[in-house]
Amino acid sequence: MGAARVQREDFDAAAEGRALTKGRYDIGALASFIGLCRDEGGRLAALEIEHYPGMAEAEIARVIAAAETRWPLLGVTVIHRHGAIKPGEQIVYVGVAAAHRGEAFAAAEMLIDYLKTGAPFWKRARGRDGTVGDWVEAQASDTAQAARWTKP
Amino acid sequence: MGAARVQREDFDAAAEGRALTKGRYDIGALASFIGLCRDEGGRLAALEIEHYPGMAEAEIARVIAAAETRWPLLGVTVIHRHGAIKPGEQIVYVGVAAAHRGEAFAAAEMLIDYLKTGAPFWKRARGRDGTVGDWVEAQASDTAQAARWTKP
Amino acid sequence: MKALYFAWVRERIGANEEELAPPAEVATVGDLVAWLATRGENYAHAFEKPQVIRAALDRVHVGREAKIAGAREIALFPPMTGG
Amino acid sequence: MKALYFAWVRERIGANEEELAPPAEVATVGDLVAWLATRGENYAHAFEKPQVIRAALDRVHVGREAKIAGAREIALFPPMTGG
Repeated sequence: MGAARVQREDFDAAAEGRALTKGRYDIGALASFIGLCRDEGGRLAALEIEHYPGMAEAEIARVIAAAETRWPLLGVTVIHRHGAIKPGEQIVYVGVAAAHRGEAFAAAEMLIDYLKTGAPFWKRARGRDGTVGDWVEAQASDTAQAARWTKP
Repeated sequence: MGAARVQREDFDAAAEGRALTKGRYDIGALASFIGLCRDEGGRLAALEIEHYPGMAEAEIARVIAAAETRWPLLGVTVIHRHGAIKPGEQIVYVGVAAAHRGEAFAAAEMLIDYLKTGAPFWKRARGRDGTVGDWVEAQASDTAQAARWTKP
Repeated sequence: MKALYFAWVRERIGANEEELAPPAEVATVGDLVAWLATRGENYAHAFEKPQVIRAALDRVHVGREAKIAGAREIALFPPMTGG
Repeated sequence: MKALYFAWVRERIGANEEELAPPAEVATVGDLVAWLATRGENYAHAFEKPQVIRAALDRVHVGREAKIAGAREIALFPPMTGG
């Protein structure tokens, strides 16, 4: 039911939220999350995001299905961008519609925690000084967050 | 720092989200929540929301300040409507910007939990059959949710 | 002092607000609610379950033991149901 | 079978993908990583810490004990850092 999209282009979070709720009278809660590119105190020129085409979409769709099994959700959209992303730009969108706020928030958090650790994306920083930085290392804290949801 | 608004008119959640992040390069996470009016299986014609003018804004501002003390937030906007609200319409908006997702989600949840139980608003259902329903009773589950944050 | 009533407290009393001049022995919010309940059938109905009534003094939530002396505005209302 | 490499695994090997024909005794993902590491300096560098390498068989995450027989596509990559 939910939509998983992986794309180079930016997205319109407002339009995604409207699409989740438009014409519906059973939705009481829409929890949304937008992940944005920080400039790391001015040092970062862009993030470069690599992904595994085909698997990235499939993995996101799989975890959306897991969330839909776990909570009574009325709509889910997840978008993850790849390519070069500048500071201030949007990277990821998670929108979850439900009758009540508890499941909307829980599912949105589970989805973003999972995107951080289980979806096949890799980030690298490109510095303002022209250097290509190391690949971002996985954060133990992200892995611990994702483990809250056991096997999604 | 955060903005608390109580108004009869609808709001543009997208514009609120953009206003929180526009021109900023230190924000990595924007967690948003929109509460919407459900039609309760077609029985509800409208919710009527009464509020305590002056205190409603002050209480929301107070709990925003409490959230800002508790977490390192980079922007908060809370909007609560009053008056007659039809099924499918927006009731409440909570937007929280932060460097990282953990505090953005936690603060957004704390704010909406608090709005349910501590801000001076009262809801009544107007039925499609013309009846004015009873005032909505406070849910023990909402009070328990708000208690998670101890004294906000 | 000015009293404000909301939701079904307002409806049962039949007024949004009024000026109150309680006797000197009415010291706390709890005392005031008990005193109001004696002022007629409508008040008795509004305050028939005093334990569910919530109060704010000068727009700040208070408990039933709060002293009302010095307050300019007291609001009495049912548990809140916003969000 | 087709092998795909991502992020610094891809960079160290110097290839996005290639066809592999491992010998019959290479049964698991762990075996394949160990076998690849013997194929030259670039592979040895990519797989110098085999415990951090993640794998997917036909686009499904698997552990190092997973059997590779029958898989059309294996991907090897560092821990993921999306979101």
